[in-house]
Amino acid sequence: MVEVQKEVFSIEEITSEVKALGSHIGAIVSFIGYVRDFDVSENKMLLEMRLEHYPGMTEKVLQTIEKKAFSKWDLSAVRIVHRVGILKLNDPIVAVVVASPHRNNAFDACRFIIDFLKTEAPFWKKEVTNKGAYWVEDKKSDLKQSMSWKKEG
Amino acid sequence: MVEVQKEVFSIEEITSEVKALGSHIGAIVSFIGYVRDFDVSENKMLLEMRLEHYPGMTEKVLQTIEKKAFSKWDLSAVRIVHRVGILKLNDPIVAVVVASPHRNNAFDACRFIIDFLKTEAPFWKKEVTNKGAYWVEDKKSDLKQSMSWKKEG
Amino acid sequence: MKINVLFFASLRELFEKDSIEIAKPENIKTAQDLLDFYANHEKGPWLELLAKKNTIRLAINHSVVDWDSVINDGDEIAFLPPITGG
Amino acid sequence: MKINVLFFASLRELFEKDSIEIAKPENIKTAQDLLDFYANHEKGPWLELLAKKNTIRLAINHSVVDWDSVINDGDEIAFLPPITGG
Repeated sequence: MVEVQKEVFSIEEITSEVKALGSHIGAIVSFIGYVRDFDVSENKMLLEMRLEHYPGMTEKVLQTIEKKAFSKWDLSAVRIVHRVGILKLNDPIVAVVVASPHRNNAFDACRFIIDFLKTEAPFWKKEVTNKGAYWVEDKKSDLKQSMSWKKEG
Repeated sequence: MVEVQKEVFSIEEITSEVKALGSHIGAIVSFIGYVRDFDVSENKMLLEMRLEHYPGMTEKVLQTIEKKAFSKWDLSAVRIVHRVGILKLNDPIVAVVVASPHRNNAFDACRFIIDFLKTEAPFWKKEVTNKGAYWVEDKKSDLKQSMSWKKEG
Repeated sequence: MKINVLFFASLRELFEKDSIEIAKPENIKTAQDLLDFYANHEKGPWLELLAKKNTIRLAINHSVVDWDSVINDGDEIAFLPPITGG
Repeated sequence: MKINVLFFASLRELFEKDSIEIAKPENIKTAQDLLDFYANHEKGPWLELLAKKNTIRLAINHSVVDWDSVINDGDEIAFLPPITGG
């Protein structure tokens, strides 16, 4: 299940809802991404983060990622929640929660989903800092990482 | 930080406490393990799960695992909570919560910790079922998995 | 029918709008043709978009596609700057 | 000083107690010696423990060690059945 929303999410709520889907679930692996501060060396301060997306396409891409994960691993449930709008330092941005009978599948799938989300889902971040506002550049490390899943098939 | 307790834990609480440790934290990866039901084919029903441990040694082993994880990856915080006593179907057994500036370290460390916990920390499970009560056997797959970390160094 | 062209993030700021509706010009078959046509005729932001082409992904009707993909009336075309979610 | 021997899980049930305090017998140096000695003299659960030895881990003072590790007065020795936490 995929949600794009302005509101903050509760990891407790998501986890409980997912766990309630079945007593065969033995493992839940979660990833939460946060707005973090800059390296001190850069002497920059984050005032806010603006997150926008391409409504319609975002949901489609995330649902495709979910389907791929279900086809690769034995999963019981997947929840992806991504926030948009204006976020502050330390705010949670994204949660990926994966439930499975066994932990290996949950770990692999959770990582797969966040790797792909970061390179395929049409979200854009603008950082507003004391030194100006700018769009965050594509991170090459993210792209390399999602490519490695493709090679593997 | 390591806790062995009878009480249920709150993933929201653990996550908030960990996140509060620093605005450099960009990723939190969590694993939760649950008491799950048996394969239907076995025609067995779980009435309760009894978890015991070796007080003193458990904490020592878990702290050693934590230290190893900190030495291998750039981590901001680690929380391990393991329950003991009498648990029921669907009850959470264990939480491993790992915070890091970046997600790859958090994923690797979280997996490393739960793999080692499962083979090195002196916990024992007794399953009480409608077909009798018995101690859960050592799972060879778990042992194999923690050995693979050792090979890697 | 028209083609709806969407701009996101840095491209929205470059074009100073989030979308335009265009009639497909004659002889235009592919997305590449469209980009070349506008870069030639409108210049300005279109020239900049052309210059950045290798960093931009193209989506037609919510799917990422190649620049030589054929455009049809009624399509929704989006130019996507480097993605930075998560 | 005495040696404290702990039994957990299935071994606690086998011995019907969770610990015993013993004086180190003469000529006993290692954990293996101790196990052999008790299997010979006490038989019963000790013989069963000896038979299962390759599935049991030994901890001295909270650290897993080899069977040929030396035992000293005051040590806490624990026999650990296959671990199944998590």
